[in-house]
Amino acid sequence: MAGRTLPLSKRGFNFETTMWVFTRFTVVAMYGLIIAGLIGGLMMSAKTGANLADIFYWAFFPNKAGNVIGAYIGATILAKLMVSAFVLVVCGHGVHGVLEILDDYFSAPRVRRWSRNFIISYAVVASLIAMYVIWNR
Amino acid sequence: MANIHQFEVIVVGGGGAGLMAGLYASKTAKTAIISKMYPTRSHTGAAQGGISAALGNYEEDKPEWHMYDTVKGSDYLGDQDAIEFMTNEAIDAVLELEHMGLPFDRTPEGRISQRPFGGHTNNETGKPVRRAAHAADRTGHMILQTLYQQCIKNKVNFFDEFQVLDFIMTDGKAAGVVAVELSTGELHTFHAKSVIFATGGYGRVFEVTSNAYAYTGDGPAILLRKGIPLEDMEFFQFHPTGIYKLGILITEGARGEGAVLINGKGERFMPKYAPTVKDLASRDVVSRAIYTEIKEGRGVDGKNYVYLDIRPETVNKIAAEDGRTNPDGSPLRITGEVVLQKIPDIVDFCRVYLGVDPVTQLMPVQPTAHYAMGGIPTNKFGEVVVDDKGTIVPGLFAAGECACVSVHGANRLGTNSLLDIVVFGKHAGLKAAEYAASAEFAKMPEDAESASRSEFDALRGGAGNANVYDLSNEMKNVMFADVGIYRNEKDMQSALEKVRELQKRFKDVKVGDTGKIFNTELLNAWELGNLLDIAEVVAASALNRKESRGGHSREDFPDRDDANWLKHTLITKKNGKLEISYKPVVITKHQPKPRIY
Amino acid sequence: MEVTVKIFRYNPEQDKRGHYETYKVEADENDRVLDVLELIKGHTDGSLAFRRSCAHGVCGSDAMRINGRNHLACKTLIRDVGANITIEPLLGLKVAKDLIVDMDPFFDNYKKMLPYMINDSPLPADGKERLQSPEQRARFDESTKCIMCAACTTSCPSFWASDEYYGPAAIIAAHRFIFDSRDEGASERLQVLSETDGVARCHTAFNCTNACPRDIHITQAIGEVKLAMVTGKLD
Amino acid sequence: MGLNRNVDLLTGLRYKGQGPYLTFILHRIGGSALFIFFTLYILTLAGVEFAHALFSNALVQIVIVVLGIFHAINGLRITILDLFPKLIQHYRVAINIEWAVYILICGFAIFVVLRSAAGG
Ligand SMILES: Cc1cc2nc3c(=O)[nH]c(=O)nc-3n(C[C@H](O)[C@H](O)[C@H](O)COP(=O)(O)OP(=O)(O)OC[C@H]3O[C@@H](n4cnc5c(N)ncnc54)[C@H](O)[C@@H]3O)c2cc1C
Ligand code: HEM
Ligand code: SF4
Ligand code: F3S
Ligand code: FES
Repeated sequence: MAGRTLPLSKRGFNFETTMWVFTRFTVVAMYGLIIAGLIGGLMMSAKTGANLADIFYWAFFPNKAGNVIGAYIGATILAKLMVSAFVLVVCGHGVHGVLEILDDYFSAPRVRRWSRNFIISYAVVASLIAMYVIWNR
Repeated sequence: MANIHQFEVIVVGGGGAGLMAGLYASKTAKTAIISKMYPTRSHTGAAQGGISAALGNYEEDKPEWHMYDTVKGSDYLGDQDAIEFMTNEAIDAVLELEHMGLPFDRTPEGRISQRPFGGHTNNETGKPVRRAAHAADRTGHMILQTLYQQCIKNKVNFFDEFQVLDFIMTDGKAAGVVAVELSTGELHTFHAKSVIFATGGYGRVFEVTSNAYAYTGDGPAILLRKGIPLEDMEFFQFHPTGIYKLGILITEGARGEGAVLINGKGERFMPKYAPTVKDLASRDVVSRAIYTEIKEGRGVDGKNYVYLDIRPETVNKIAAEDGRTNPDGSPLRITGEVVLQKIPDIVDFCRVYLGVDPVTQLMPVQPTAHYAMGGIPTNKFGEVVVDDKGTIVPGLFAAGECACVSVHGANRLGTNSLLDIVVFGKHAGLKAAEYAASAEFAKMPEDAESASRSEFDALRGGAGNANVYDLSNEMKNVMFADVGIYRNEKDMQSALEKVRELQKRFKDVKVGDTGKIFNTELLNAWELGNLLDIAEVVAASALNRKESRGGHSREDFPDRDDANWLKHTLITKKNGKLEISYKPVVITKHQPKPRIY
Repeated sequence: MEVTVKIFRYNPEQDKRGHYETYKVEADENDRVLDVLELIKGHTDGSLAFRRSCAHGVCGSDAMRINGRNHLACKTLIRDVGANITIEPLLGLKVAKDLIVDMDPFFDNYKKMLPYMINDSPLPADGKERLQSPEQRARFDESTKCIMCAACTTSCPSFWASDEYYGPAAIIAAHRFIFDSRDEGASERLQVLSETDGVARCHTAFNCTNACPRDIHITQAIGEVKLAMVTGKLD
Repeated sequence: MGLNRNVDLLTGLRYKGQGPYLTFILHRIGGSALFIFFTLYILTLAGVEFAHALFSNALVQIVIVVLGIFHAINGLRITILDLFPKLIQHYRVAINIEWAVYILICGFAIFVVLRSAAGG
């Protein structure tokens, strides 16, 4: 009566399963990045003397001019990398989340194909814009 | 007509017996199962305790002992050739269920677990033996599910929610059935070579019953109207432990796990009535004991119930007194967790319906109408036998609770019914397919549906104001009070008259719903007609049998009378009149002797 | 006590859409909602249609919406729901008449799960039972309790959205076999369940678990199936 | 034959699914809101004026905070339970803890937003 384990090809590990894992993975990643961001923010608040609340505020609501984070983005390559990672992860997560919702309501194969195409194009366009902005400022 | 179907074998009923029959018949013949409910809703699913087979997984056990116990349990009215056949097939039947995937509970060695049950004994020591193979307290549910699953696997045809109304016979041979499709109200004709009835019991003729609303005796009533006799209808089993007032069953398995019965004075009373096996005596004995306690004023608060006690402290105390042991020989000891694990559903019922927690409180119980020993007479291959000479109706079969083989005689042992449906369901299926392979389709009359249609029209067009609900309650009350556990001439006579009066009033019944789609009012009325026919037959058979035997206990004839009554009753209805004849009991190995537990 | 019961009525042969009707009946607080329905059918309006059989919560016939939530009418007592009761048919299945819904899609989804033992290996040489330890048996005990009443599936928001979703009851049926040590069909079932209309449609809304009259931890079972797809572990 | 099976949104929302169902609904609303927020975020980064104006509105900010934080905390709960299905049995406890944490964090965040709105 030994333990039973199915090989990878036989356990139904397909697109849906992958995305399920991906969503859980992005949760961990997002929390990781948020915590890293907060620590970074805290360190910066120590440097700039800005208070904690300001840091939180500017971290989550971008401001075109005089944005603390905006300024911070330009600061180091590391920060740029982190923000890019965050945007990509959020984009993947959010975009798939919307796909989930669409899949719930529309089950005709044709509609599902279209929602998938739409969602993927959205992800690509949004990521491109974000990457361009982050790396060109 | 448009709705005509043709199958070689038609099974009426999707319970354990019907599914088993359908499964086996479909291996070689074109088969369909017709059921008035989705098959998984059949009452087999309510069976709790277990299915018996002398597997001997805990302790020594033999099919011969199982046979003897069944014969004795039947109060020597069971046909011993059929009983021997069944108990010999039991082991393979249970193993086959396991191979089909049935999730039996397990012993530490990984084998099928078994528990003691009323009337199952080691013939040498007289002590209870563990013979009931079980899956928690939902063995019947698992059997039903497993068989339904096998039918899906084997692509058996189902007509779900089709209610059979009529059986068609041409030149004394089965030709098919007529059924109504509940979702449309359309009639359908099913042309067949073999027809197997497996419609279950008719406990709904009684007020307090463990039986489902669907237990309205459709099969036996349909055949009775076709002039086919019914056998041993006076024998109806009252299960000792039904939940007070509701009749919901508390399995004998509870007593198998050590629970005991307590009267209103807080005394354990079963040792008085069955010194050896005590609370595990067979059902008729325990039901009568409870009733006697109540009659003599020892019910709880002077009411008509007693307590069932499975609180670990009581069980452990009494098990020590009785010297009961676990399979490994250590003294029997239980805890609250054991109760929860062994009878989870019972605990749930008590909590939901009574607000009582069996682990810490007493369960109020009273005997409840439970099982029809009588029914459509068959031989051990499920062929319907119409007289004492073994004459069969070609192409007509019956199996399960609606049939009377007779393996249960005057009193069924717990767990033998699930065995009955599996074993005889299978053989009825095999025989029906075998018959179909060689027979031609009997001719279907031009308008086979006319009889059913006029029955329905009569109900819809009824003149009077008789109310189905009230008529049915009146019938149930009188049957439970006067043709119940204890019976006597005077009460049964008046019950019979009452039932006949109800039959007259039933002619005036008015069904208000004139629609076709799911006209449940019409169907309930039709079912009441069946119940009344069955009630009449039960009362008349009981009145006729002037002795006490098994489930049939008469105050005016308290003893068993082998000289005059060691025979089966056959009752037929010809031109509105009941006629009774008899059939000898098959006795092979065990001569009747007094029945003491 | 007097109980006021508001019941959804729909007669397909006359009505274009459903309406509610209110009845007042005398009932005991320990009566089942089913008893009240029987009483109304018996005395007030015989045409009221609903399914029932066992009357004690083991056959799965009478799942319906009672006071806005799925229950078995025979397992719900008046004392649990109070003197004002609203009874409606299950959601997400076609209403055929009054409280009766079309169950066919539900059973069709069940059948897609290959709900039967798959094991082509030879039987034990002694012809006896396949061995299974009590622990292995306990692994899938929960999901064997299902009576296919559909209370879970018809409470699931994903199923409301589209009946292509197999639904929690079907997943429970699959779970029953996937984790049975004697079964060899887990792979096929997982492949089916990993499709878009499989477990991916479950967003752990827990309505199913709350609706289940057999107290099956449905969401947990679905979670176990999801994880089995990722890890392949079946114990 | 028969009534259509469609369950409209309102009927669905009226189903008495209790706490856990509510978290599902809020999670979904939160996720959708965050998705819109994310779109706007990108547009803001790209310098689109209208998106930026929206962001400066305190009300919008509060909506985002309320929904977004709920989504994040509930999402963490979902993830933990998903990865350890044995824990799902205790979902009611988990959800209670989640609410407690949520109210704390959300309260703080609203305070921050209001303070900035008042001060900025
Ligand atoms: C509460 C309870 C507990 C029990 N516990 C045990 C136990 O522990 N051990 C044991 O051995 N026995 C037990 N029994 C007895 C046993 O369960 C039944 O006798 C047995 O299951 C009957 O099976 P069946 O196939 O004959 O009938 P059922 O399973 O009831 O099937 C009847 C079928 O016939 C169909 N039907 C009926 N009328 C029509 C019609 N007119 N047209 C079409 N279809 C129709 C129904 O839809 C149903 O599918 C118990 C019984 C009860 C009530
Ligand atoms: C720390 C932050 C976040 C966490 C922990 C988180 C967690 C989760 C989880 C676990 C799910 C899956 C729910 C399920 O399958 O039932 C989910 C779904 C979703 N998430 Fe997030 N998420 C976060 C941030 C975001 C962001 C930033 C967005 C938007 C861009 C987003 C959009 C969505 C959407 C649209 C869904 C689908 C909702 C649904 O199916 O009902 N999430 N989230
Ligand atoms: S899982 Fe529970 S609610 Fe769902 S069908 Fe089975 S018994 Fe009913
Ligand atoms: S309600 Fe539905 S979403 Fe999942 S947890 Fe139950 S199946
Ligand atoms: S009538 Fe059987 S579950 Fe309610």
